[in-house]
Amino acid sequence: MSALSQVRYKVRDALRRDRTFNHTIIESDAYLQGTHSVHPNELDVSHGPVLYLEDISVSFDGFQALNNLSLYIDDGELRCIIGPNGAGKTTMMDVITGKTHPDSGQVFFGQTMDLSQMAEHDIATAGIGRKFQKPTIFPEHSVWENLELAMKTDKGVWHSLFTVLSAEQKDRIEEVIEIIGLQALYFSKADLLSHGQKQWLEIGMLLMQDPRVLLVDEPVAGMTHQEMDRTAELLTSLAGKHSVVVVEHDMDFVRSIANQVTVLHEGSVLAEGTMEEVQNNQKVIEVYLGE
Amino acid sequence: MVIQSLKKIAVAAAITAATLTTSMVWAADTIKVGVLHSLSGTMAISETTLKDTVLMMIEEQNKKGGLLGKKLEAVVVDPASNWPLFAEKTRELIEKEKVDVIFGCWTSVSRKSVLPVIEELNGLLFYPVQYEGEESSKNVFYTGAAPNQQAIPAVDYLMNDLEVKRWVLAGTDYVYPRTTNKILEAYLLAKGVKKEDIMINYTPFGHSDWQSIVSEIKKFGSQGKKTAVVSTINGDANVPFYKELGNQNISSEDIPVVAFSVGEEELSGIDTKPLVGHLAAWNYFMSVETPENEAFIKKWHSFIKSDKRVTNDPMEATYIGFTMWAKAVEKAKSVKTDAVEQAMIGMTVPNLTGGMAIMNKNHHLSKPVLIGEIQDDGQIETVWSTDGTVAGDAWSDFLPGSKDLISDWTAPIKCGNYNTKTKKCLAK
Amino acid sequence: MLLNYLFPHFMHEDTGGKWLISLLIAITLLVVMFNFFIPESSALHIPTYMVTLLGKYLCLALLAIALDLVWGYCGILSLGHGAFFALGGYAMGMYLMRQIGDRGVYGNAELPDFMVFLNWHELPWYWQGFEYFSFTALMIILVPGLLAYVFGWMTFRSRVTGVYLSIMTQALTYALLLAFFRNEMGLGGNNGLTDFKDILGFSLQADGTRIILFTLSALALISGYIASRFIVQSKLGKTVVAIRDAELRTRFIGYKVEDYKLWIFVFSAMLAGIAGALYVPQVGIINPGEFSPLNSIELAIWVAIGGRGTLFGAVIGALLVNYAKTYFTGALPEFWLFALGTLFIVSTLYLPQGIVGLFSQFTNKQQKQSAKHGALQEETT
Amino acid sequence: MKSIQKKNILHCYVKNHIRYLMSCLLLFTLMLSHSTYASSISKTNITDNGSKQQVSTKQTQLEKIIPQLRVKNFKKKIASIKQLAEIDDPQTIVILEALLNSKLYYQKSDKKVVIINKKNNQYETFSTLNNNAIAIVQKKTLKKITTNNKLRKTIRALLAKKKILNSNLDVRQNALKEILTANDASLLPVLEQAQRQETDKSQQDLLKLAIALIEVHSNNSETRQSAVKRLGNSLYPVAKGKLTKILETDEHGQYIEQDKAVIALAEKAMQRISSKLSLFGNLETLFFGLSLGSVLLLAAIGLSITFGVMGVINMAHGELIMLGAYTTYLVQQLMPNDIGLSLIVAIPAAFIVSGLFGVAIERGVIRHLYGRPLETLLATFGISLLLQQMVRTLISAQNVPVITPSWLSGSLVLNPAFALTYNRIYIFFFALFVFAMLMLILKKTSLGLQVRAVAQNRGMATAMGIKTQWVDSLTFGLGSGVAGVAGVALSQLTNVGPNLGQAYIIDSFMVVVFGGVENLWGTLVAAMTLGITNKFLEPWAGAVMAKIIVLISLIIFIQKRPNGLFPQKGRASGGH
Repeated sequence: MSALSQVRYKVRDALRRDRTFNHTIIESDAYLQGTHSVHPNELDVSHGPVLYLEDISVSFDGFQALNNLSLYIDDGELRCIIGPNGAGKTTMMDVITGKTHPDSGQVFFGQTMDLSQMAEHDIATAGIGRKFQKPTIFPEHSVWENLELAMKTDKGVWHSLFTVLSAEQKDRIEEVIEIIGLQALYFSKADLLSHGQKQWLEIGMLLMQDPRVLLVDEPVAGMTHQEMDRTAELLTSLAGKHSVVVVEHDMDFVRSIANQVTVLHEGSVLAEGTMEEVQNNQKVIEVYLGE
Repeated sequence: MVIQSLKKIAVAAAITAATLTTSMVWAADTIKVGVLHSLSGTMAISETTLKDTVLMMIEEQNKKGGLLGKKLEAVVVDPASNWPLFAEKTRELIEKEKVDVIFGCWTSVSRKSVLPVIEELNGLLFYPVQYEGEESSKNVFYTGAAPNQQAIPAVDYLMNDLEVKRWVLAGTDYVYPRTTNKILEAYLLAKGVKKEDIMINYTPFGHSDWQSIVSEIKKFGSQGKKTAVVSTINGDANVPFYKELGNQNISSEDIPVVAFSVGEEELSGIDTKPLVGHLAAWNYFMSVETPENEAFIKKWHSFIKSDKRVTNDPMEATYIGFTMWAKAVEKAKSVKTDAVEQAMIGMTVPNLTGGMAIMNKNHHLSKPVLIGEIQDDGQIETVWSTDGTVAGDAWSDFLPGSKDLISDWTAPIKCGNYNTKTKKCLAK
Repeated sequence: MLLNYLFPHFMHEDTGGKWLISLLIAITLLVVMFNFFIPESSALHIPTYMVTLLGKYLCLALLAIALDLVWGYCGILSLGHGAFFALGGYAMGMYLMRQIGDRGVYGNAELPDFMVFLNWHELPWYWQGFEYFSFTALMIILVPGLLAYVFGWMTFRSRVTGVYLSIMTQALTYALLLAFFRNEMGLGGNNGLTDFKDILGFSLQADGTRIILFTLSALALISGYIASRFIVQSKLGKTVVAIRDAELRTRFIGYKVEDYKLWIFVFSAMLAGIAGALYVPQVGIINPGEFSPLNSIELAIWVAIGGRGTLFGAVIGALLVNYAKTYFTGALPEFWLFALGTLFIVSTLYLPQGIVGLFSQFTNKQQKQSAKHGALQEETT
Repeated sequence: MKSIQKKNILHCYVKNHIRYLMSCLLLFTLMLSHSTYASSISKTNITDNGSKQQVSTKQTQLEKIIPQLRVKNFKKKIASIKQLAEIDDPQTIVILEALLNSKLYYQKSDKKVVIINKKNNQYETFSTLNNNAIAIVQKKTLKKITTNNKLRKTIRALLAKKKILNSNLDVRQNALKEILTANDASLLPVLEQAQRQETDKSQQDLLKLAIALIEVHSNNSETRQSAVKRLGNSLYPVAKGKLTKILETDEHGQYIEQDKAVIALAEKAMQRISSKLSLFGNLETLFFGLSLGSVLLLAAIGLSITFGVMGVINMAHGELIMLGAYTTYLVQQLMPNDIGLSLIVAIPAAFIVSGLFGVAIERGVIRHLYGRPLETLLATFGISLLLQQMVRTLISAQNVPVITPSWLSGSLVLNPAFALTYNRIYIFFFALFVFAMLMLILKKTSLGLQVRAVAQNRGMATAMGIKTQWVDSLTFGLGSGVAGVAGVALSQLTNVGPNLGQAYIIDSFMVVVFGGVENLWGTLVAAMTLGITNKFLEPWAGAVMAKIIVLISLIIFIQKRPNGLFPQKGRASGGH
């Protein structure tokens, strides 16, 4: 990396503490624009991968959660990530979404966006959506409102105060409600949904964001087989247009959707390949049987 | 539907209006006496006693047959040590309860809060606590000490009898200590005390950690000159202050402390050992042996049903105030504020410490000033007293803003802040 | 549902609010009429004393709404909202002090009395401008707003939440309490500001002024309520509730949570400032006691008793507790704290949704059932 | 005679202290280096002044002067006392001491002056001439001969002169301290005699100082110079006071003192003293800080359990402290003759009383509010109102007197410029003791294990068979009990009244939050940090500003470290 871009990151880092003032960031970007061919806030996937994780290390009070992890997700790919408990799957997602800052290493979204320097909401706006392990929705809002809140639009405070839903936006919400099969529950309080329905609702909220990359943490936990199949169908259909990263324990489910699987162990990649390759990998067998 | 809604609103409004107006007046066959002392909150410690004193006085007056052929009736409210509530309660007492007189307030701020209300409604307030002066309202009688009836004689005593050369003016940070210390500072400077021989220190209410300040006082007092502390520290903060003095081995003989807010009542709540020998300046001590005082203490003990309870200066002030009011009502043959107010001026009532208290034209009393030393039994023993009485000064002669002001509520001046230079009444 | 025509569209769902506002308007009119047109001798006459008292309650109710916005809707339990209220009050107090002019006891046209006898020689810089009402009006909103902005900006950015946040707000108001107690602040120390004479040329002692102040308080409460309702019904309001319920989720769908919190916090502080400014001329004094953390805790209790997250619940709570306080301090002076304390305990234990919750429990059950049945019926109606 | 003569209380008192403090190892080492007390009692033979002499003429003199003590005017009284002191009779000492201790009365009936001794509610009178018992009378029949501040000081100085050569070291020492400021040149021979006989080192130093203080006023320049030099070695305030006086200037800034050499030496001596004083001043401030810290620690530590471990915001915590203080008062009422012991008894009693209240609060209210921390805040605020008003109604709205036992008053004098007050020292160690006990309970007992288990994972703890409800009650009781114990300590420092708790509640929360919840060590460090910071700020910022600065720094600190000094560890923090 050039000296100049290092300066740029320092500047950004300094300004990150003043997140309230977006305009200052934009100004400084404009100032530095001449040194880069692509605007830093635009996604650049010209080299293939949409997500780059290089040599990421994270530790909590001596516990090494991620250990020189490197991982690349291609644009439009559907990737499954498996690994025993404590392998660092959730931490990895935290790093990508900006919840946790890596001690060392780089996370890039496309060629230009350094995720380690961005706030969670910026990352979300830039096009990375995340579904949590435990379904997290807004319990006091209706299904409709949950989706409305997630919709890709201007999310500034003043805009929110006066905005009214347009016809297209309403159509979009209805479209997604149909996809997730909650048509009958438009105006129900989300709190009253079943566990599976909540999982769906959260996926629906992800769709409303229209993200480039979807990070999905255990999407089928607590689902019936039927629901699981539908989820598999949905996720595969999303791949191509979006990149989808699925963390899952359920091997059957992984087998049913994945062509590319990454195995994490003790904070780094143990093996990568198709399901079959991974299953026959000696190290993987040791880790799983060793437990 | 519409009609129904409107009906409902009307009913609701009517109910509200009715509750609001239940407080209607009924025929006045009694004379109502408002008692406006905090019974809860921080000031309850001091003020509950005064409430009881007023009740005792009312009971006694009723035994004597009341006033103007009517019985007295006490209306007790609790302003809860909350200053805006004092104003609200005053309004309630006068407008709703239609009381003829109010005995109440302790802190300066509570009085300041009540003042506009009592003036607006032309009520009558008896204020029984020593205070900073700089005030004289037509509607208020100040039966406690003004600074010249407490602070200045005390300083004189220290200066003349104890030969004090260096002064610590320590107070709680509010208006009474601020003003008193301003007056004392001016007074001391006028007496030739050097500026570097005066140390002024303010602490917040309820200050409990006195280590540093006492240590500072100790250092200040070790410069080879006799040093004394003039304390306007507010009630609660005193105990830890004296304790710290004792613990840091500062005896009353090394650095005496003269306090204006420590009386028998406050002393009864503490272990007095560390205070013995320190001084207090008041217009009344429980230990003074006069027949009036003995009778008063006896009455108090039987009223409160405990002979452990003590009497103090604000109680005497309440006693004087109440007795004067009763006499003034009889003299004026009316409870109307204006009549009573004029009848009050010049009224005399025996002090509990001997001699007569006189109500002056400025609504302040002439009273003797006593200086006493605190004893180990919580009593204060007189070591010095003025020869006669001292007239309370509404406006201090030692403050630049008020030295030309006087208060005189008799004709022709009839003014609380009359400028003797310009011959003008500043009140409009 | 004729009432709907009288109210803006965003209030159509807000039955409680509609009732509340109608009632407020009715009472205001009645009080004014009963005070003005019915002679004092009549049993129906409402004494001015009552009018002022009601005016005070209305200001406190507005303050309660302000707290409900941040606590009920955004989950920020501010135990320092009294500080914003007091700052608004002080701003108004400073204006009223300047209006006294040379009618103070010392006849000094420039300096307030407390400055004269403490030997101040000139007006401190921060008193400049308060002789103008327009400037004061601006300050009433700006000062609390600015404090809320600075405090909120730091706090929300560092993601201090929950109990910690409450305790920090408490520390804030406590620090201000101590600061305002200091006489060096030049704001009257412990005594605060008092002995006001008139406002905009009208005597504060006059009945007419009192009635107007009362009416203004009612108007402020009503407009404060409507504005707050507008906010909570907007997408902003929904986002704020979303933050309350699942902050992380809100962040991960792209909302800059701290901006939202800050916005609602500052708005609420401004509302509190207005309430304080209207309160001061009616009670006639503003002093540091208003900054006391206990006041702010009590405020939270009004909201809790009324029912938080409903806005009208806050109003009901504030009115009820304050009326009870007035009543009990007169009727049971020695025991009213027992009554109040018990009220607080019982209401938190048995009325988690407050008084409003008590009434809506029944209707809520019905709603839940209908929700379970699905939304098809809703669509058809 | 015996019944009146004061036993040497002082001596026992000092010994007592040393015994108590032996346990305080830390300070003990300090004491050794600066020891003034630890030195042995002198065994030299110093002849007693009061040898037997013929009495008859003195008797008449006494009889003449004693009635004069009844006069009201203090100036005349002082003159009489001075006359009295000149009579060389052991009885004068008895009379003067009686006057000093407010035991000199006169009978209202015949104006006869007597010495009294209080016996229950009655007074036993003794003759002023020969100490023979006269009668037992009612208090009413007597009138006290009043003293004032100045009079007592005069008496002390007069008595001191007679005691400079006393055989008891403590008596000698106190006498000497009394006359340091007397500035009486006639004392010089006695002092020099004493210096020759004296073997005790600290007393020697004091004598040197006393002599130097007199010699400073000598006419001989060299004597003066040497005296000034010696003054520079002493940390006694009088030495500095004297130097200040020598260095006084007139209004033109010129020294009033003419002798240049003396001025130069005095300036030097002053510098020496000042630099030492500033060192001790800083040490003192540090001690003040630690002491304030220990008070904060005591007040906060119970909260750190209920708030930190259980997540309950207990606004009634201050009132539980108050209950502990009231328990101390009640225990003292029950055993008025054993004040020292009562304080020891009060510790477990307060623990039990506040603990039981705590358990009752938990069972009655908080149990229903778990998982709703902000609601516990509101409910417990109601409880705090109830408790306050309960105390007002049941006991009194006034403050109640809690007596401080003698071993808790006074201070440990390490040198004349540096003394530590006993109550603060005890409270400091007491706070550490309470802290250590709590640590032990939490780390070593099965209750502690269960408490920690419930705090970390309630569900799992239940699953493992822990009676979580029972643990909750006990934990809350423990935290409340500790608050009660804090009340015992606070009763020795401040007012015991219904408002006691209010003064500490906010500070306690600050300490807990600053230290980091769920971390007792954090609470310890936080309390001490806040205490010391506050005390170092206080001298230049004032008490109020110091507190404001501390509060604001705390607010800013929490922005930087939202979880306090010692946050709870683990990657799970932050949810999801």
